[in-house]
Amino acid sequence: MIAESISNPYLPFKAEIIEIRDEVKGLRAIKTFRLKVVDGDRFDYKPGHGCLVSVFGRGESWFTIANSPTRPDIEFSVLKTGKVTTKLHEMKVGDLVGLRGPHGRPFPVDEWKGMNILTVGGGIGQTPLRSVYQYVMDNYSDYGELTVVYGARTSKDLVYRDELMQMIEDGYNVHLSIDIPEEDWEHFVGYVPDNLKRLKPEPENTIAIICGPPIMITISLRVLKELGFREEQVYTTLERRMKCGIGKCGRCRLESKYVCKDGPVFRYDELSTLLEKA
Amino acid sequence: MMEDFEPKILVFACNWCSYAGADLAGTSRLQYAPNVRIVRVMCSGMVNPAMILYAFRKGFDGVVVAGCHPGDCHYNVGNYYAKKRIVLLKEMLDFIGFESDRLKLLWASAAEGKKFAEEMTNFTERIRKLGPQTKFRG
Amino acid sequence: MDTETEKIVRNRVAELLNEDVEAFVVFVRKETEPRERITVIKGPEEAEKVALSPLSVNNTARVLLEVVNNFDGKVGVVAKGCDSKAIKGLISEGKIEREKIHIIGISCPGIVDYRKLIAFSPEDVIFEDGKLIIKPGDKEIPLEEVIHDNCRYCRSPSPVIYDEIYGKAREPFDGTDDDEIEKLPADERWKYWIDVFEKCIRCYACRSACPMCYCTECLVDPVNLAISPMSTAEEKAAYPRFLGKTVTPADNLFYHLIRVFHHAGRCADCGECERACPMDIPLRKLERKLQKEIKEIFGYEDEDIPFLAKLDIIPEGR
Amino acid sequence: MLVYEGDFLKTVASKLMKEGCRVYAPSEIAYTEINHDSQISDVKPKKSVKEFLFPQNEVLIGYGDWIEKVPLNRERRAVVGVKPCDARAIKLLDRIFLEGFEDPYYRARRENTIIISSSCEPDAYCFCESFSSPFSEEGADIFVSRIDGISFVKAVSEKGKEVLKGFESDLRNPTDQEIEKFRNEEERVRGLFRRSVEAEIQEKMKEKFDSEIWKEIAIGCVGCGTCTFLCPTCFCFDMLDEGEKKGIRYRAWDSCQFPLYTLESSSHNPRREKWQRLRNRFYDKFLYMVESKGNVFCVGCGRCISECPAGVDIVEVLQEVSR
Repeated sequence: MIAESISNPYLPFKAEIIEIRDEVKGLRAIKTFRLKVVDGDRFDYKPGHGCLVSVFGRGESWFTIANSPTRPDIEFSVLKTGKVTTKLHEMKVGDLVGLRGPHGRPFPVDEWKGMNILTVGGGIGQTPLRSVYQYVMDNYSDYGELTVVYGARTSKDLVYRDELMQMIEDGYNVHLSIDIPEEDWEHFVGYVPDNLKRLKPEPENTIAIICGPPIMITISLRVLKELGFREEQVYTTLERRMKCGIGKCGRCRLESKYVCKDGPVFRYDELSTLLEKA
Repeated sequence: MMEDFEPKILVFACNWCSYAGADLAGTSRLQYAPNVRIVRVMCSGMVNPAMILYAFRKGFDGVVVAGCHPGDCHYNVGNYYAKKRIVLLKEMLDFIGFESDRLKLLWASAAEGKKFAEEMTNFTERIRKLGPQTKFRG
Repeated sequence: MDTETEKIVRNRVAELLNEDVEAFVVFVRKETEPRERITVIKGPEEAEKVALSPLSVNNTARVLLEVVNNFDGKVGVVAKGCDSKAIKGLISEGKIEREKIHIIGISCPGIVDYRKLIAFSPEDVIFEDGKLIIKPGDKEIPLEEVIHDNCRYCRSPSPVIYDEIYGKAREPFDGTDDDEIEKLPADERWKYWIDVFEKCIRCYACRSACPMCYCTECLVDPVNLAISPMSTAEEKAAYPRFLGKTVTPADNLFYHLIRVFHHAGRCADCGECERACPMDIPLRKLERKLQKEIKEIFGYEDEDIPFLAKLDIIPEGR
Repeated sequence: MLVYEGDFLKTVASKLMKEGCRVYAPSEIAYTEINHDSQISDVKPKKSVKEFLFPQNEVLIGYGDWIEKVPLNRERRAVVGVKPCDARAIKLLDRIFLEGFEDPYYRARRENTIIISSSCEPDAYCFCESFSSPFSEEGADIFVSRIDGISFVKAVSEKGKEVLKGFESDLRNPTDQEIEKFRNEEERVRGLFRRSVEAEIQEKMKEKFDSEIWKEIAIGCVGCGTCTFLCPTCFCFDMLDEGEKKGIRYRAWDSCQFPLYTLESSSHNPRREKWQRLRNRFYDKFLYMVESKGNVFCVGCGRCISECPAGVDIVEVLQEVSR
């Protein structure tokens, strides 16, 4: 089946859900799915790569892979928002889904060797960043200092909350924030860019990766620039509505670039030359 | 071939009268065609022509919209809307050459379990004579 | 719609723009072919662009509805008979406020089907100052021959609602709306429509061009367009998909039946759907049949109350 | 270039039909199937030839519990009398569907469809001369030009050479006069064009991106998909599933003119306004595609002008941009 999938990029290969974790509950529920490829070997990917998860009868959706290739299996964190994701949220361990990918251009993690890594995330945007920081943690000798800045509306909306708390306990540089004050919250209260302003990360030899809601990205970028970051030091991953995932169907096009093929990872100087503001 | 044909029939039954009528037919153990599938709707007035065509597209051979008797609508006028729609839809279906007999508007109150069962049997027979619906089947 | 009327309208548009009208929905001439398009002008100095001729084909009501709320003040519109019918419909449905618009009504002699003009060699079609002359060889072809088919069935060439009115209307049609298709046996009718809708490419030009098709979300769209950040996942997931994007003749017919059905008692008879259709599908046949039945069964025709809202016209025994 | 005495289109169509190949030729609406060579007409069909390689609906996967069927269409077909603009568009579509990830559905159809193009004369809407010529052989397997009772025939691709193998005895080299005649005819037809656009307009477009003209042009636009569906080079598609438990996953033409095209589930829509979508069509064809593929994705067939319900005119728009 794998061989056929390679020659026909529209055919997904079979993957089994082996674990489901509730990350966030309520209206904007988020679940993390751990998948195992059934018919063939696990595929190779890099942090930032995306995959199309396909549920026959509903359609396909694009998700960036949430864990590092250095960790076992493939994980996706899915925000319940539409047809496919609602169905995914109803699924159980043992159910089968289709997987097409990995597609797109990942983070150039090899180029970043020896540099400090700063991830700035908001809400579900933490997903691709998790892949990055896990990768950096697992190859810690290759990289400089790792800083994780992450925020969400409330403490209940934080994805990978327990994991991040554990990281804090283990001594990692993790800075959490929530938008609205809460009792028992020991970390920063305010928006992610405000947290950045407070933390004042050093631009010297640092790569910053931002991912989150568009407004958060814009303001965070402004803050980073004020702190002395150049656009070439800042990366982001973009999301557009996607269908084919292989650079054909056209809807994820950002002018001459396909988000699914030339992205989803973009360096900021590549985006600032666009006519249409994304 | 025709003898083997078991028509598939979809009924949109209004919550207040016809669904209760169908229920009564069931609880009074009245026999009617087993090919009937009932969808409960809040009012016959909410049955959109697209829902009817969709049923045909999904392979149903006949569609019944069942509501309260005129004047008895729980929402006062819902069944009048239904009537307008069905009368016109039947005309349009005729115009495009589709057997409009496959669509029926039925008034059945909560007490008319017997009537409901009889109508279903009659309608099933009518559809059986018309044969399988292939025109809209997707 | 002669050059004389064009001049009067041009002057009136300029005058009104100097007075309390903020913008005007008008026709302007195209540069490269004998055709006109709709635009919105905002100053009296732009009024000289205003065109009015047998090639002012499109329905201005659609553009009026789109732009009317972009302006605080009054918006003017040049409206032919059918355009005014659409405007009247939109007013009665609460989409446009009567006080917000100024209608220059144009009694319409019928409009030319530009697709019929393509049949002539471009040299033989002369279009100057709003005057259209078709002269292949020595003999001039009367405009009546290239008029849009729909205009031949026009029952209200004169505006039904206006603030001022100019021009000379054609004779209103008062024949029957019976269609020869009705006389065919059912199987042949079905075959006719299936053949016709085989051509449909579902570009939705009919829907987009129609002044009465103003819904933000359409029943035949596979996903819901009218969503907000507050829409829940279940809402979006449960949005019914009556039709996908399959273009089988039966599915195309499904779409067109539903579309026509949504115009029960509301159709402005302007024929924009048919005119917009790139595949020349006779969509007006469906619309006219529906209007005819509404008149015959319910006795409803061009009333101020929308058809669906009128409940004292339910016939007995049907 | 070889010469055939008589109408080569008819001859080759008859021969292909005899071989059991389905043959299609222009008619008013589309390239439709013919069963006799007399049915070949010279009209420019409203639908372009792209539907033979990239049909409006194409089933990708038939599914039940899992993938059950992957239908690749390998039926042998020939389209004769294809307009040179349509044929040229195929070359552009190749760049989308065959470069990078190869599209197997497109490939299967492409390999089994013979495109026999025929030179033509422009109508009131044509402007192919701005990019190429009505005597262009690009994208065709065989190019035919019928002038004064004789046909100039050229096999352009390997597939075309294969077809011509059966005709060796009937084809001969042209005389000098005939070559002259061909040149003259080409010259004459070039003079018939009424419309032209500036193809090297990219820099101007970059300047005009935020111009108010787009809003003005969009006023009349109804926002339908006619221009994109009829365009021979528009290739955007949607993928949908039909059937909950058992059904098909298919692709269908989609259009950047529809608001649903870019609408994201979060309700964010990068091109929410009609004028943004209208602008996108022109920028895509004349700027973005030049940047990414090096080609203007317009072949000048004029369909989007003649069929536009609102009279939006790509030639006028580009003139406005270059002003």
